[in-house]
Amino acid sequence: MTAPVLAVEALGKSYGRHRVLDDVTFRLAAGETTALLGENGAGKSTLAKVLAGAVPPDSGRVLVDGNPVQLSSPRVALEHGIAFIPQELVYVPKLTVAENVCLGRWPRRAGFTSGAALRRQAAAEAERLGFDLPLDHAMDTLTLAQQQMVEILKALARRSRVILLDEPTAALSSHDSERLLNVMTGLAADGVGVLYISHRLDEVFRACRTVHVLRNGHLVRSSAVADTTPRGVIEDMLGRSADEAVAPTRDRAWARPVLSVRGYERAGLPPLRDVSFDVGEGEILGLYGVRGAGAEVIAETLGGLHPEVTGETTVDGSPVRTLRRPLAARRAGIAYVPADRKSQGLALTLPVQQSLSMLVLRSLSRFGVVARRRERTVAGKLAADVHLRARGLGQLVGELSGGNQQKVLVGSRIAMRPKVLVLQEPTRGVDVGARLEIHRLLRRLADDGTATLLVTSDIEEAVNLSDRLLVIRDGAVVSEFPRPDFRSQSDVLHAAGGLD
Amino acid sequence: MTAATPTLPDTTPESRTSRFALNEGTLRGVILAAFLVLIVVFFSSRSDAFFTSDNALNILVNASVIGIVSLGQALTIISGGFDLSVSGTVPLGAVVYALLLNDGYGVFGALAGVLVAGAICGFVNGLIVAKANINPLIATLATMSVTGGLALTIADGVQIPFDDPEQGVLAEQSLFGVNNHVWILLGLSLVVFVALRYTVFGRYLYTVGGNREAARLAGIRVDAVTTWVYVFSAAFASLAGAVLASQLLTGSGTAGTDSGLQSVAAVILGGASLAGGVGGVPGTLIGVLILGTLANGMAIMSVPAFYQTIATGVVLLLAVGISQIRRISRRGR
Amino acid sequence: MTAATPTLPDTTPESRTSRFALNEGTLRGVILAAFLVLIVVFFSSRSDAFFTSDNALNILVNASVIGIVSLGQALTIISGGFDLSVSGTVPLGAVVYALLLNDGYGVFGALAGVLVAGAICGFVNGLIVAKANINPLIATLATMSVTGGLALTIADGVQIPFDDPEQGVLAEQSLFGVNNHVWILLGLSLVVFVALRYTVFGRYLYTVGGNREAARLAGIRVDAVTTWVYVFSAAFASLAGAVLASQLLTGSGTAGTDSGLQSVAAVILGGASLAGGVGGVPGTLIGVLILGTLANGMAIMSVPAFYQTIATGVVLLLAVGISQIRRISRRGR
Amino acid sequence: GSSGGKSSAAGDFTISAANYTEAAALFRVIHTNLDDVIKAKDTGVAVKWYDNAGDPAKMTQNARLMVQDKPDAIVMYPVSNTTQGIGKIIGDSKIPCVSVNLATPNCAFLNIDNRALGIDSAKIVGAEAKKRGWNASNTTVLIGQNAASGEQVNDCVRYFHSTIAPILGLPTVEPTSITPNMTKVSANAIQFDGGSQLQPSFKAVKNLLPSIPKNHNIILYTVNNDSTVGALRALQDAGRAGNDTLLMAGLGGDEQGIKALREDPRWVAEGDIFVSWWGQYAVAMAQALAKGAKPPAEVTLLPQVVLDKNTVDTYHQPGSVDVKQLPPLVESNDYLKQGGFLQVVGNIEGLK
Ligand SMILES: Nc1ncnc2c1ncn2[C@@H]1O[C@H](COP(=O)(O)OP(=O)(O)OP(=O)(O)O)[C@@H](O)[C@H]1O
Ligand SMILES: Nc1ncnc2c1ncn2[C@@H]1O[C@H](COP(=O)(O)OP(=O)(O)OP(=O)(O)O)[C@@H](O)[C@H]1O
Ligand SMILES: [Mg+2]
Ligand SMILES: [Mg+2]
Repeated sequence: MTAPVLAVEALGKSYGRHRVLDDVTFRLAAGETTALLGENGAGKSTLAKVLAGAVPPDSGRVLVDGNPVQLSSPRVALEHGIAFIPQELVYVPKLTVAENVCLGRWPRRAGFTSGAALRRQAAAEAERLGFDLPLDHAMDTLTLAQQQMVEILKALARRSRVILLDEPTAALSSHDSERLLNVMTGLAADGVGVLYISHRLDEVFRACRTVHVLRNGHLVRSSAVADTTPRGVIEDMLGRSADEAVAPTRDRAWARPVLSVRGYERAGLPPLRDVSFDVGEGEILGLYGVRGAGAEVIAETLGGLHPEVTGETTVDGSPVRTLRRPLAARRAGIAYVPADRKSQGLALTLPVQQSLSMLVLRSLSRFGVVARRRERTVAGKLAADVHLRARGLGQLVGELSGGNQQKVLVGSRIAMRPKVLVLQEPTRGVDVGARLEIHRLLRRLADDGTATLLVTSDIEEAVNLSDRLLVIRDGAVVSEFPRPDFRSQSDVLHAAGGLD
Repeated sequence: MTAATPTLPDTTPESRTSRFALNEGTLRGVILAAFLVLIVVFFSSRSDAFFTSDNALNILVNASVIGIVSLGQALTIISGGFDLSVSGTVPLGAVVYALLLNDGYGVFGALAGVLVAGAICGFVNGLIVAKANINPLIATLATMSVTGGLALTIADGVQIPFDDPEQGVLAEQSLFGVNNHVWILLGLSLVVFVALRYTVFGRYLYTVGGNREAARLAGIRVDAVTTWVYVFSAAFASLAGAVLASQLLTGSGTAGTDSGLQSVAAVILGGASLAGGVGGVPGTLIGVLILGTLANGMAIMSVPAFYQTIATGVVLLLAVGISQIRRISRRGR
Repeated sequence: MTAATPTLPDTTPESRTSRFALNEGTLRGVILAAFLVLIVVFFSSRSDAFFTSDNALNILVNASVIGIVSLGQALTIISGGFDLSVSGTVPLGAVVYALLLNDGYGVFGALAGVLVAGAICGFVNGLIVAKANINPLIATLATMSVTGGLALTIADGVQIPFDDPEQGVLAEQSLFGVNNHVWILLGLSLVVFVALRYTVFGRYLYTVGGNREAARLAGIRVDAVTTWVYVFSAAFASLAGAVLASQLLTGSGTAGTDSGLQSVAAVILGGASLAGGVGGVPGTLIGVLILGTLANGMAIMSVPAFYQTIATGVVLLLAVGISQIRRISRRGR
Repeated sequence: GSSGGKSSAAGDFTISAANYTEAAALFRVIHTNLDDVIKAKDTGVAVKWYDNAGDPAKMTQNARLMVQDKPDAIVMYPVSNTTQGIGKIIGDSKIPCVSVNLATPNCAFLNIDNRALGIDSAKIVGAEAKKRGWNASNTTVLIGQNAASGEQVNDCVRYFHSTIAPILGLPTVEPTSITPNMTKVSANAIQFDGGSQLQPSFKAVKNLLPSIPKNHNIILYTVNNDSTVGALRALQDAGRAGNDTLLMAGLGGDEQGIKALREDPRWVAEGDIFVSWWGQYAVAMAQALAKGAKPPAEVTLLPQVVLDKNTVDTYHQPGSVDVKQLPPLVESNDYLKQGGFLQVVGNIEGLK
């Protein structure tokens, strides 16, 4: 038997006294697609980072083709043919897409390089993998999903022997995810070893051959996908039997509208065309559209990020004069969960407690002085509500795993007890267990009367959680699905234009 | 898909350990303080004149002008900014103070005038940085030129000695034989410490410094917070100018022009990050004291002039380097 | 589920035009250049002595020391760093140059020595910033002290006049009556321009400055790139010191000590961002020229000294402000 | 010289002058006093001013601009010993030039005698200290230099030390071996760098004070009165400035110095260099040069005298710093008469 292309033996890693990886041993064969699963904070990203040379392990060995190697830096890992897409996007904002795709691999001749050759190279890679991206745009003008696609292209374009993908589909629509999974299958057929980290079990069960499960830094299962079931995997992740999935109740009758949007128009890209809708008291309204259709612009507008959008907004019967800035949205009683937690949502230098209380600090203070006990209580409650896994409320947000950061973000907005809750990708990177908990939490808030607008690229989330689902296409509302369920999925996708 | 039970093993928001465990910032502060102690021990072993209460006061007296400036600088740096203009505001404060004293406004009247003058400069800085969105380094480099030039213009290029040499009360010793301006420094330190730790404003500062965009999306008035920060910084610098004038019994348009870089050095040495969102009063004070003690100790030891300059640089590097050793290298910037 | 079609709706039609449209940086450069022209027109209307070829050369001659320093500074700033230590390296270069000349090494020998001395300083800076991971501002503030002190020590605190006053060849006029050091500035500008635009090293620089972590993950030797940047910056500064010494026919340990802030101002004025990843040679040169023209014009108009200081600050603000007007205000920093 | 600058009336004698810095009173008066005289009297002189701002690079720029003015003469107050370069620029232009305080190649040199000031001041202070019984067992001499301004300027403090040390029986040190880098001159003498400024002097002395034995008397002398006053503030703060434990000599003859000499028992001598008149002497010298006078090879002396408490009113109006009369011309500067400007200005002892 030939040596696996990548293997680790007895890997260990600690942050301070916190053991993040403990005695992890596994192997990845050429042409194998393997899934790495685990709850938020289980250590998946850490393992991937160790394999990518981005983080040094404390103990254990890494072997490439059976030979022990020191992956002392990403450069060394790349030289061994290991490419990596990190969970948190890492790109150069001011450079163009083409330059980001070819980062570190500029076409060169005697130290010189040329912009035209670079663009040709990037275009060729994009063409080969079937990605259509605005190659000449600066990276920071792209949407999150586009940026994710660039990152994927960047890694794939390296023609590596091993590719580590850390939740690449968390921010992608099902169309893009599907595309990626196909590319992955193609890569495996060509002998590339793929390590795939995801919280989307359906993807894993469709695209991967083997599965590894991490729990609290221990590898608790390694088996062929065929030998297990989603339920079994979830039990491995949690370390106990999982609850039965409860379809969210939506027995409420249609109630009076809390949020009314009338005639939203936007000339720029993506445009909006006469978008109007209501969200009732206690209703969760889903907006679904393919990337660039305009759904996210609607959410951002309600969050106060698009002063250029015209139209009328009414909250609780009183018109909102202007949504020129986020503060105005907050004052109108709208809480907004932005899509990109790292650049828009969280200050990574703050402790968990202060991040959770960020929006309600005024109400937790007297004469400008924060009542720290009350703050602690409130933050503790929120942390429990969102099922946060942290070492304590004093831990810095930047030290949390990606999924847990997301929970902090959602928690900080829920803290407002808003009349209107606008969510963009609320469970981006959150594990299955916690995802369901967040769904329940959102449902509970709705039952208490919160009007919720949900914008998600995850079709499953959209149909499961929404009381009503609007499909946005080319900036306009094209159809409405009252009470969608999993059977509506393909209809929704059709309406959105993703299946043409 | 199946659901998990709501209780997860270590969802422990109440975990007791974290309150007592050293976090990175505190640890850094402890290391720096140890470094300061090391310097003190070294100089004490070299000179009998060093480790005396008189000399301790000496160091404090010398450090208090830059200390007051550094408190304000700490605010700007924590908020992700930078205030070089204090190099002009300190002399401006000194000149205005001397003028007002000589015009018979009394110490309190003159102080009020100085604070107002400083606040105005700071307000302008704040507007430029927050509203015109100009990089704070270049903005305050420019306003440093303006305020410095103003100081010289007001003084018409000459020094303004206090008409009544008895009016240097800010520099006089009072309670426990400690100079008034040292009390001012301590008082302000306490105020800023409390403000940073326990007030909404302090929280906003750290949030804005940690991630401006996230702060804005959270509905924090980022512009207002930023403007206030510069107002405070300039008011502190202006006050420091009044202290300096009181020490010299003269308002000089050229005194204190090195306070910009000096205060930035002290604040960063004290553990703040130029990226914003990190830093605090204890660290800043330690930073100020390290620099002050070093200057004092070397002068007492009669270290030749140029070697003092070199040694200051080396020790600065050592201090920052040592306090960084334990730092996780994970994030680049 | 089946695969999606590759064409996505939001691949904006404008993406094609962007190659021909003015990008943000170029636009900014054009505005700044226009501003420079405005200044020139203003001074020309005020004084006949201003708009002459002699005076143009004058401005260039005065600007070339800070221009050479600024080219190096641009490299550090683009790479996301900062080099204040040039304030010490310029005098060090000047002193070393004078010493070597007087020791009979000839102009080329002395220049080689100066470049080596500078490169060593820069290498140390680079190690401190890249390996010890110390914030460049504080690191180079410290090494500024060290190199500045070294310059004074080497010169023993006095100036070192050239034994042979004919050895100021770097400052003499040659081709077209233009001074040699102006040619040096122009030559270096061209080299740096090409390096930034068309070489792999240049791309590395923008990448490291734009996002250090992304560069590291892409397998770029971030530490090596960073170190090289500081080596170049210090070598340029050291060379600028030799030019300054040639102008003065004397190596002075106290001349050029303001080049740190001056060069940073010029580079930022020229459109670079302190966050890194942005900036270039044309902007830097325009920045240097704006500052140089301003100083020259005001001196010719006999603007009183203090007003000159104030005016410099105001114009700096105007220049940065105007060039920023079109900037999209969407992101804070 | 060639035709005058544009700003002056036709037929005026035009001068381009660069001051050391306009940001310190000491130097600023050179400019303002001359302006006052020119404004008040019909002198036929027009001066265009530049500001070297204490910066060699700026000075070089100004030298070029002054040459570009094509004036009848140039007056330069250099900022440090980096004068070879400007000497070349000025020399190439063939414009007559006066260099004040620091020598510049191709320029005639107008200066005070720093060495004499230090020596004369030391004699007065030394005599007083000796009378009080100060000696090596109980005295520290504190001298304040300004390294950046070069050797000549610091001659005053070096020769002050070398003169006073033998008077009081302190360890002697060759003046030439007192370098800018030196802090500990001897067991009884400390040097600090006050940069000729108030605050840096205050700070420097504040820091080094503990190294002066508690029982020692202090003798303070620096390169200028700003520096001396800054040091004095630090001594006062530390309670080391008692009337019987401190003696000082000033240098400058400015308001603070003259006032202190009259009122402060510790301030026993003042090197009066009549700085506010330097502009007038420079103009007179420029005119004389333009008329073809040959200046002495070494130096043309500025008026100077070291005053003590008894002689202070010889040259100043009682109770004021206004100069009553200036010391008579001496051999090296007698030729300044040829310029004619001093006669217009008047009030030099023995000159009509
Ligand atoms: N730099 C760090 N300092 C301290 N602790 C860290 C650091 N990085 C990660 N951790 C901790 O390590 C643990 C594992 O994190 P990791 O990011 O590997 O989780 P994950 O399995 O990828 O989770 P997710 O599904 O949420 O992405 C978490 O408890 C996290 O808090
Ligand atoms: N080591 C590698 N790193 C990056 N890309 C690779 C590597 N090896 C192969 N590829 C590219 O990945 C792409 C996907 O593989 P391929 O084109 O063979 O897929 P396919 O079987 O044609 O499937 P489909 O086009 O339907 O997705 C190919 O363009 C291939 O060149
Ligand atoms: Mg992760
Ligand atoms: Mg294939």
